[in-house]
Amino acid sequence: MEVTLLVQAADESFTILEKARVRAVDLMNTAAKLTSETRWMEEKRVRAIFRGARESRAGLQNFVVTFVILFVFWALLSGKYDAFHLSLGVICTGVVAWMGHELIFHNVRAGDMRVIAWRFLKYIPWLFHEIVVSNFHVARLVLSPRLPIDPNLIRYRTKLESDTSMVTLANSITLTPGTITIAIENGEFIVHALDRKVADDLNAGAMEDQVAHIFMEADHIYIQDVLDVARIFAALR
Amino acid sequence: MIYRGEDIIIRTISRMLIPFIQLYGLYVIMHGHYSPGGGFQGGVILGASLILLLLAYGYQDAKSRVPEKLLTVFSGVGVFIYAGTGFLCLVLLGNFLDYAMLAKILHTDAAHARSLGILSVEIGVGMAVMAVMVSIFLDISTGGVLPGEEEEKQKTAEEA
Amino acid sequence: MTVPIDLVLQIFIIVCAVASIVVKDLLSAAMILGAYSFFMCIMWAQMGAVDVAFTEASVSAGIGTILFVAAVMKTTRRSKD
Amino acid sequence: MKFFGFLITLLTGAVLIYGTLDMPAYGDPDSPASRHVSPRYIEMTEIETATPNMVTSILADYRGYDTMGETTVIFTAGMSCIFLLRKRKS
Amino acid sequence: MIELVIAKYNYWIYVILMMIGFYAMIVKTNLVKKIIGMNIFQTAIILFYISTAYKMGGATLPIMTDAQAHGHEAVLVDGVINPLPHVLMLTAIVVMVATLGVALAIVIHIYRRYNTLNEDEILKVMK
Repeated sequence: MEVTLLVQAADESFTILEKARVRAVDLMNTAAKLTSETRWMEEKRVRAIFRGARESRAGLQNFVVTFVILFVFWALLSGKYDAFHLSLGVICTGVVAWMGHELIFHNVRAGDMRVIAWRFLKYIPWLFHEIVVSNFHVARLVLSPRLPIDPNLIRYRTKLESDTSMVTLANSITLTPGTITIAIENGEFIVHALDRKVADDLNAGAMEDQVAHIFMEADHIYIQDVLDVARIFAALR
Repeated sequence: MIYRGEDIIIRTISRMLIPFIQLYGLYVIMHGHYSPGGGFQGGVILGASLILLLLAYGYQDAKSRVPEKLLTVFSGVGVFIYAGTGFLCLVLLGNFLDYAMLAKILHTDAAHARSLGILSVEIGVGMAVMAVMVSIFLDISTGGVLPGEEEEKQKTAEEA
Repeated sequence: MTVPIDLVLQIFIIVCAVASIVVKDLLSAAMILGAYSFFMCIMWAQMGAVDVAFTEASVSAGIGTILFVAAVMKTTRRSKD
Repeated sequence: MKFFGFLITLLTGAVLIYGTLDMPAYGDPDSPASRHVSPRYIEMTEIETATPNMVTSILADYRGYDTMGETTVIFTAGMSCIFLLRKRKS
Repeated sequence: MIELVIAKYNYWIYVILMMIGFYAMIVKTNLVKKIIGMNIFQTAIILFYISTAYKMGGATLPIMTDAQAHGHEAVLVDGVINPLPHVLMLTAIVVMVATLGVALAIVIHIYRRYNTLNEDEILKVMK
């Protein structure tokens, strides 16, 4: 009796394990596909940022979003809302969006844009909070009579990949008082920091993580980790 | 002078700003009736956006967007639109550039026909000015030999 | 006594004009000419000629300076006088 | 040469400054320039062209022939730049 | 005397600007400096024309407001700045830049042939 129960339990656990294994293989296949996709995007970026964007699969969505943004800009500028001027606006915005929709958003996948926009909106209050905090810090530095500044240049290697995210990070660094991005060379930021504490804050990388989170970057690094673990798992089996 | 810039920040920011600059140029052309502006200013702003594109990306990468043969065609078409509007008035039994005659085909009164005639003329001026400014800039900054043309010339010479 | 803004602008304009003539480096001369055009644009806006000011700001201070810089880069920066 | 040029410049300036003594004062509303043609334009531009910006209406309508010549001048300038500098492939 | 100065000093400043441009065109030997002088000369003349359009005493810009455009208010000729010189000078500015482009193209052509921008050296080589 107990033996049959034991066998049953073993069977069940085996089926559960089998299901889990199938599921894990599925997940890893998806992960591998995603990695190859991101790698494809990477290659495309390297090949030609400017002309390669033409092949972007998300062309229509980029066009529509660009059109809406530009039309809002036109309506703000124009201030005349009769039928004639609105139709002029639609024509002009259509021409500009047709010529330039790969310029504003290039290399953005079709499903990603909403996520990126939402995360970017959430990023702005965080950035504002950072600016206020470091503003007080710099004000205290400047107003204290000993002037305890320690200006230095730091080189800062980043894990970000696309141009847009790097520029967002560079401009965020410049916006926060006390630090200024001087140049980006081969994925290495050269930053002028006013103080040791400001530089340490930068090296801790909270801002970089936030920016990577916005543009959904460095995700495939984790997928790579999973794949490595899977290889070890297979070898063990 | 026109080579591909290496600064990522300038390239990315100019890429994002160029559609807005172009839309502002078009706005200046279209609203010349109600606010300062018109064909000349709007055309120059449009040309400046293309020049920014050329400076940030270099001629090699931007030439699919700023083809220099099309610039020559555009400058001709701009003047043609202006003269064509005048000639249309001539065909409609008016004087040259007498836009009130356009009321016959536009189904409006004379004053609004004149307003629309001004608009079409401004569009022609804007096209001509944009194309000519970019073309002069390309000629002066490259000295007449466009980048990449030299190699093509050598290639054709070798083939011959 | 209040200094009229006209007079201040005119003094700026004359200083810019003299500087762009006197300076030996041609690139600096071109940039100072751009500043001259911009002061001229402010002066016209102050005189009520908004269209002309807009034209000057976009055409002369924008494209003119770009053309000068392009030509100076294509030829030479140095000048003897 | 330098002195000679300076002298000529001074002479021209002196003649022009002498000429300004007969000019109307700066900002005079009754100066001949604003008495002659422009009142007609200022009064009639809205009625005749439905365009609130007088500069645009005069530029493209009343003096449209002028502007057309000027567009041709710009076109010619572009073409002459091409003919002066560009080296053809052939 | 004071009244004369106050009424006319604007014109004198334009004359001074024009003299600066004229001097550069005559005396300077560098060709780009000559073009800069030509630019200053042209702007001085345009400035003179624009100043003739100005009307003192609360004249508005030559753009009508909504009330005037719909006929609720009459347009006073003395209340609007004279738009005619603006139009003429607007075209003059654009022609100025077109001539500037052609002049710079000629300068580049000269530099390619003689390898200098100095007028005296060019004349020496030409002889």
